[in-house]
Amino acid sequence: MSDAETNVGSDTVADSSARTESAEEVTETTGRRTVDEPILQVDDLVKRFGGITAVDGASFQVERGTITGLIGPNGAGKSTTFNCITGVYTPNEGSVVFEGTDITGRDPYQVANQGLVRTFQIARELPEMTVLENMMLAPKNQLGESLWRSVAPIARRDVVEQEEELRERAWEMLEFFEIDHLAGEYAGNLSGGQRKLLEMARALLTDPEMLLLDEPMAGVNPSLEKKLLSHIHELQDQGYTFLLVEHDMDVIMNHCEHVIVMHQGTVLAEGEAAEIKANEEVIEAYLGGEV
Amino acid sequence: MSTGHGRGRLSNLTPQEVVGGLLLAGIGILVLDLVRLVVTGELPLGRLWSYTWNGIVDSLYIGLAAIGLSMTYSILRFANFSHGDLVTTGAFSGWTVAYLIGGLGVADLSSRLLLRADGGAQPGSVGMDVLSAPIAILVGLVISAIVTILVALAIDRLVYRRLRDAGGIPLLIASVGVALALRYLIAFVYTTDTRIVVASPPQPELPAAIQSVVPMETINLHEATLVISALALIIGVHLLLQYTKLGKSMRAMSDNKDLALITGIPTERVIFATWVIGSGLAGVAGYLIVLDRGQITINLGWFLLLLIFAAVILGGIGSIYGALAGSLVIGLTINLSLVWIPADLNEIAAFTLMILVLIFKPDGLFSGVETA
Amino acid sequence: MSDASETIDELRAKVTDNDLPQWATDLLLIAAFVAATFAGFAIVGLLTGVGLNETVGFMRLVTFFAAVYALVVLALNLHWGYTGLFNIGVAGFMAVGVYTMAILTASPDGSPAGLGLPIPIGVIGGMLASGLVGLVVSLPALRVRADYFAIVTLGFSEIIRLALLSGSLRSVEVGGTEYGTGGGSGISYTPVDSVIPWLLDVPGIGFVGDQFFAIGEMAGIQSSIIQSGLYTGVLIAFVVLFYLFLTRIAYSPFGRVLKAIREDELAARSLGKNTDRMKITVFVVGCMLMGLAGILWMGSQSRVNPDSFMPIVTFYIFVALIVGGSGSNTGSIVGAFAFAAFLWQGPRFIRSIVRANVDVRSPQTVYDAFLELASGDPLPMLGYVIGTLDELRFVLVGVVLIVLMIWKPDGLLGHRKELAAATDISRRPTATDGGETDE
Amino acid sequence: LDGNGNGNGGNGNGGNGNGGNGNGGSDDPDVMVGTLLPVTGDLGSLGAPIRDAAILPGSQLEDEGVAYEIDIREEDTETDPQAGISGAQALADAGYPSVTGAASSAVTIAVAEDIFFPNEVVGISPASTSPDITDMDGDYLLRTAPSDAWQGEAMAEIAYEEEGAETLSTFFLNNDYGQGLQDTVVENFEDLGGEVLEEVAFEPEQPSYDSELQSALADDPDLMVIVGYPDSGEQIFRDYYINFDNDHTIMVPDGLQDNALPGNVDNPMSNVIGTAPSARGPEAETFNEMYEDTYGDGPGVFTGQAYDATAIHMLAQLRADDLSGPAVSAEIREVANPGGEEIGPSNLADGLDMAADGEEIQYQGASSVTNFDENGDMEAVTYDLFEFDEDGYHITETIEFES
Amino acid sequence: MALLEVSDLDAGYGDLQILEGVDLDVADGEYVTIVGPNGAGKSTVMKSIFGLTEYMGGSIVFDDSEIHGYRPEDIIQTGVGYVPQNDNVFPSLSVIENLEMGAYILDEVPEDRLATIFDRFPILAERRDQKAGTMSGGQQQMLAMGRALMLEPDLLMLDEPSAGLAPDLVEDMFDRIDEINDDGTAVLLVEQNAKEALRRCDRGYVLVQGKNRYEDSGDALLADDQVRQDFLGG
Ligand SMILES: Nc1ncnc2c1ncn2[C@@H]1O[C@H](COP(=O)(O)OP(=O)(O)OP(=O)(O)O)[C@@H](O)[C@H]1O
Ligand SMILES: Nc1ncnc2c1ncn2[C@@H]1O[C@H](COP(=O)(O)OP(=O)(O)OP(=O)(O)O)[C@@H](O)[C@H]1O
Ligand SMILES: [Mg+2]
Ligand SMILES: [Mg+2]
Repeated sequence: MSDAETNVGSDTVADSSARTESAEEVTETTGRRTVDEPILQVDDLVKRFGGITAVDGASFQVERGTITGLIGPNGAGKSTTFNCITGVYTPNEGSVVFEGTDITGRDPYQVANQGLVRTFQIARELPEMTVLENMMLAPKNQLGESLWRSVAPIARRDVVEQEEELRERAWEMLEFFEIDHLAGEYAGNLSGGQRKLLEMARALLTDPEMLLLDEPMAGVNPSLEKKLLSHIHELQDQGYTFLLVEHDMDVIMNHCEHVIVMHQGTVLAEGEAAEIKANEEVIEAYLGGEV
Repeated sequence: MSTGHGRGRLSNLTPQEVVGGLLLAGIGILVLDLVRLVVTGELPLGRLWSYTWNGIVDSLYIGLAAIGLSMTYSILRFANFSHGDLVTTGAFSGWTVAYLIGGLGVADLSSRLLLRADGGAQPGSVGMDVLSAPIAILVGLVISAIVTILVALAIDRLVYRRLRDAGGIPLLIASVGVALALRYLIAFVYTTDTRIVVASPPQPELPAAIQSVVPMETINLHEATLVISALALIIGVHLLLQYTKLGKSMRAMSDNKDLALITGIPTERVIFATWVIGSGLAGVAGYLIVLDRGQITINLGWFLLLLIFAAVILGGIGSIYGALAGSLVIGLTINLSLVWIPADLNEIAAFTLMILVLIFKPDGLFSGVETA
Repeated sequence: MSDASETIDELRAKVTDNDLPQWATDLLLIAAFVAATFAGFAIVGLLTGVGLNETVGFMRLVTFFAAVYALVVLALNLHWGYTGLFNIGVAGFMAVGVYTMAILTASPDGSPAGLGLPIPIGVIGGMLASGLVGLVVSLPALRVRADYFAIVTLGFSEIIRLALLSGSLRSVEVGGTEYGTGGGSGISYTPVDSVIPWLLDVPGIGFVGDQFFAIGEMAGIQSSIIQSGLYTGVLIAFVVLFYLFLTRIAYSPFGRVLKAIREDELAARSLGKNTDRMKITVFVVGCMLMGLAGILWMGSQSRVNPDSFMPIVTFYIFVALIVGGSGSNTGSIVGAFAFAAFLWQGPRFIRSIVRANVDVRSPQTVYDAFLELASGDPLPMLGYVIGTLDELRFVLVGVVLIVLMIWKPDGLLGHRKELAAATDISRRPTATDGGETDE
Repeated sequence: LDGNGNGNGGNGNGGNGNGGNGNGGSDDPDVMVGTLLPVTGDLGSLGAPIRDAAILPGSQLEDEGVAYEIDIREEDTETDPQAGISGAQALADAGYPSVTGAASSAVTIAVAEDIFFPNEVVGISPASTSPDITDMDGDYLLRTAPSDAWQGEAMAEIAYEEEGAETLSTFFLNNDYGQGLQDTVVENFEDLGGEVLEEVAFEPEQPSYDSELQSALADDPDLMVIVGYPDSGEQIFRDYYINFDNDHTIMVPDGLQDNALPGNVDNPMSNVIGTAPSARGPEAETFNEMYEDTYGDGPGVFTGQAYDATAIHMLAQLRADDLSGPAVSAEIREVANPGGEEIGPSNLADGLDMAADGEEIQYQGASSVTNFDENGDMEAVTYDLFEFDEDGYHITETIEFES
Repeated sequence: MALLEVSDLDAGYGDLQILEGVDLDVADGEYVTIVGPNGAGKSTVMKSIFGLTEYMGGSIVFDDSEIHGYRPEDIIQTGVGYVPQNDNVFPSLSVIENLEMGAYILDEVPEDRLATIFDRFPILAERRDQKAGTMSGGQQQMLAMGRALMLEPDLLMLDEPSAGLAPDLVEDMFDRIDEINDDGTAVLLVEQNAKEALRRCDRGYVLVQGKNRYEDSGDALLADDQVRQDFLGG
């Protein structure tokens, strides 16, 4: 089980500037790869709870470097799909392929270590730890996460050295999200919006390939929302991929290149925002008379 | 505290199923073996009956106590480690009153008041059995409930009410504090001595009609009193919760206390009712246990507590029928296991069963079944 | 209790004025707290005529209990304070360690017989056995819901105790020799503190030891106190080792993940942490430390029986942890000491004071005491209270727990910010420190 | 009900005329004896009178106005080895070279190994009868109670020869006392030609003994031996009388010799017989009177032994003129074993003077002539045979043993 | 004559003051909406009316009596129904039991009201024995509203009833509220779906940082450029 922790080609101590470079590389080379190889491929996903089939054969894919929206009526199975992808639930049927690796049924930590990291609808900050501790938790492959390295006299030197590097990266990320002034604060004392920022910053510090965001804008006021969206676009430019669940049509229509609509556990429609807006079935099932 | 919850990973079904399968297979084998033992005559039917009967008696008093524990667990949302000492409180207060009344003019006031802490007022000389002193024993029963209720309400007012919103673990720890303080205050008054306070139970012969149905020749009237009182109380609580608003408002409160408040449910009154029912039953349980065993000790409830917890957890927290079913399982396990293992291992069997069931069904046997 | 907490606050203010690293100020804090307490006891004891030997013996006993409690509390703090594992089966894991050690070291001619192995092997074997049992327990226990975890661990500890007590395992004949647990009478073995005479025979150490005895004799202190004081010294050395070990864990990425598990396990998993493995690791390590602590505790006696591992023992340890403040290793030690000095042995010291000054005889019952009180003689009541002090002590423990939960749920040391990182993350390093990153 | 400091202050004792005692200081005691006996716990009800007897020499001598500063300090073992050890540790730390105690064999063995031997404190147990104690260091652990090696023999003989039992089951407390005695009963009964059917151990203070009794009586033995203490014994006999026909003969040893038993059990217990070391020393009468005058009740089991233990400690200490364990240990047999003036409860005060002057004395006690062999055991003992009725036990016969 | 009149209300949590001098009134049968950014204190206003916050000053008059200091069950008695923002059904109780809880303070369950509610929300009659926790989000909102209607309150307070609902259900929800208001019940509504809410209501308040910012008829607020710009997303 433990071997699975080693993740695919990501350098732990790469700082964010290095990240930018490699991201550019990817965008350069992916002109071709985006077409043949989506970063995330979900096939015929089925998840049942007792008699309820929450997800009923959903299939879709997410292209590298895009911001993709996932929408659908209440109970359509969006959150359940997220949970199946990230290993919180094991799907009854179907497969999830991430970056060419089948990750179906893997444990959440394995999925995260593959470079697929999520945030939660209700932010899951670690309240009795400071913002910086929250951040320092995130990076992968920390030497000091082995008990003996943390304790053994000589091995610990490497741990300390790595910690100093991580600390610097964490500060930079906090600066990027403009919450560095809160570094020493307990995360539990943050406001709702700050928590959302912290959670996203923390997820990014794991050096993921792709982020799954569950209703990142819910309960966020408009000015903060604007800021978050501009961060997301900035990160997209650096090469990250986003899949986000959102009920706010403005966000979906104005910021997502691609939209997936779920209904009763299956994918009802898929396409550009404008296409979706005009799709009769979607209007019927989800948008109602509005818009 | 966040141990293991929220994982929701169901991929681990396999080991659970394995354990569940093994458990069922084990029980199946034991049942078959029981049949074999009875058929071959290695286990006389009378012995089997007496194990079963003892199991039923044990499960009744465990059940009485378990109802209260389960109710406070789901409504006040904490594991109440002082519940066992409410059982003890009922035993001491009830029997003190029984002695005061029953021993009037026979024994010294001090011996009666302190339940023989000085060794005087021997149970036989005071006539402490249901035939010699029926009134005293009945009054004691009522008082055991009343005093325990008053004590529980006082503790709630002094301790738990101040911690209403503090979360489960601080409340649990505070309840350990309450348990210690209560038990040793009792010890301060009554001493730590274990002693017998009930005279030999009258054992009249059973009518022939009953003898032909059950393999019993005589009936221990103290056990009979226990069984009848316990059944009456359980049925009474069932009716109370089924046919009054109380039962529903308790469930509503255990679902969501704030919502209950704005729906107009007087939550403090529901908590009051919870303590009254829960601690009243616990007090009576303590009193009846002493009636059956004869012996009283300050550790009475504390030593019983883990079995009560096992019953509640087996049944699934929050369901009083679950708690009763769990008590039956525990009571029968500790007695019927004697068919195969020596008596000093029977509690091990009960705890092992509890742990195995939890692996197999992490929410208890009857999770989802509601309180009343 | 609030007095103690004020004292601690003052002490902290004093010792944190300078710029020492946190561990150093913490050690100073502990030392100052202990010294202040002992000075208080000595003054009170000598002024009230308790006598030198009794006072010193009392302090020795307090130190002993403080040390053994500190060992277990530190181990428990790893489980509960850091990782949030509400383990209330501590007594059971201690029992496994002690019994394994006993069986390994007991004389082959004893009854029940042992293997007669040397003490160090017994100690290591005991730790391994506790760890192994911890592993077995962790597999089902970590699977169940949070509040059930507690009951499962308690159930396991009772299973262990009842099994040790049971007649079935009392003696098992293997190759003509009766091995086993000895049932209710327990098993006798070579006590761990027999290393003291052996140590005293080692030239260098022996010389130091002799100085202690010489000083003791000069001061008129019984050699029995010095003798047992030396073993207490060994225990203190172990407390320091435990503290260093656990503090290293606390200030490390490993400790950070443990805290994250306590706060929100799913969040930690979703960040790529294999929390299952770490929980099992930390549970097993904690159990090994509990086993070792049990060995050092009970090991100063030559016999152990299952009564020493009643569930209540676990709750004492919890009280000590809570008094100090869970989640902090320094708090664990302070809590263990405060528990031993004020809650556990303090009442007995009061008894010594009363006995040294008043000739009290306890009436048989509280009723008699009240009668005498009513007739104007308070002494019998005092006698009764002194006589039942052991029971009243539990009342005190209970009340302190309740009061702490209501007014100071974070314990004496309060809510400390102990940042889990192997380097200082309380401030941003200045630009020169950060030179290694290429901005 | 814990031990109570008695005589600690020692105000009334006035003169310390004999400066012979190296300590010199005017308030330093000449005699320091600790008592380490169970006043609570399983043995609490038997232990309290034993404790009373153990401190009796102190108050007796105080009343008689002897010129020695006598310091007797009590510790309670709670019938628990753990508590016993801390009590003993406290006594050793406070410098008591002599201890009267402990009572239960389990506690005595633990205390001896952990405190008496390493700290060279002399312990004389008035009530521990386990045969295992014979093999322990006889210089620092002695007893005025007889070894159960004899009682086991006596019980087996009575069962087989007088009661005519051919089969027997034992039901015994799961500790040193219970196991030790049951082993010797079984061994002797089998040697005599009887058959032992079941050997069932029980735990103290259980809520019920039904199932244990079931298995002990499963094969319907002619006689059942129950070894235990009253706190558990009450419950055992209660359960027995409720669930079984009382037609078995039951035999109990000293541990269950308690006058309150039939009343507490609420049964006359007429099918129960028992054996116990008798307290028929040369000065038993004097002791009994003195005890009754002081405490109101008559003396109980092992009270004479306790008085003797404390008295011997006192004599040995004065004769040694040194309050250290080794010195006291060397004098124990000098003052107790034959040779010299006979001293007993009646002339204890004179005995102290003679001992302090180094004269030859031999103590002849309340319980026996108290002659110690090299193991620290009594050289000869007598046993009482008793029966129960609703008021308690009464003695029917006496048997003598000599090693 | 106002049914509810809140004047100069100060309230908060613990020591933390959230509301500073809030004024608000609702007339008999009126439909009033409160909008405002996150954390403005909209929910806090409603909770304060129910005495669930730390009161720090001001007055709350309902039906001519000062209800500050009343216990929640007494406030319900005076004729206020309240559907909170989150967690507003008892998940382990059935639909019918949830509704019965709504009538807790009455001696008997009023069958006619039950019938009216079933009329208005037929899905509830259909699912009367289903556990509330297993209903969909929209159905749970209806159930919560139905429970609050059991006592036929004079004033119904709804905290974001459309939150988390899919767009088609949102529409439906607003229609139901209109119906209830048409039957004569005064409605006080908090909504993040501000445009729709303001379009339908009689009068609206804009609350910012615990203080009144604007107050006007719904249409007027909708027409106000400043309000549109700052609070309605343009
Ligand atoms: N743990 C569970 N047990 C039983 N049913 C569940 C569970 N989780 C989800 N469901 C059911 O599965 C269906 C899909 O739920 P899901 O949470 O995925 O919806 P969603 O699309 O995220 O809706 P929303 O927009 O309201 O969040 C719902 O009918 C829900 O009741
Ligand atoms: N229980 C509480 N304890 C402390 N502060 C609280 C509590 N509930 C709310 N707050 C704070 O009070 C302020 C107002 O909260 P309120 O819930 O009234 O906002 P709102 O206007 O309803 O926002 P939303 O539109 O997000 O529901 C916020 O800053 C919030 O953080
Ligand atoms: Mg969702
Ligand atoms: Mg709100």
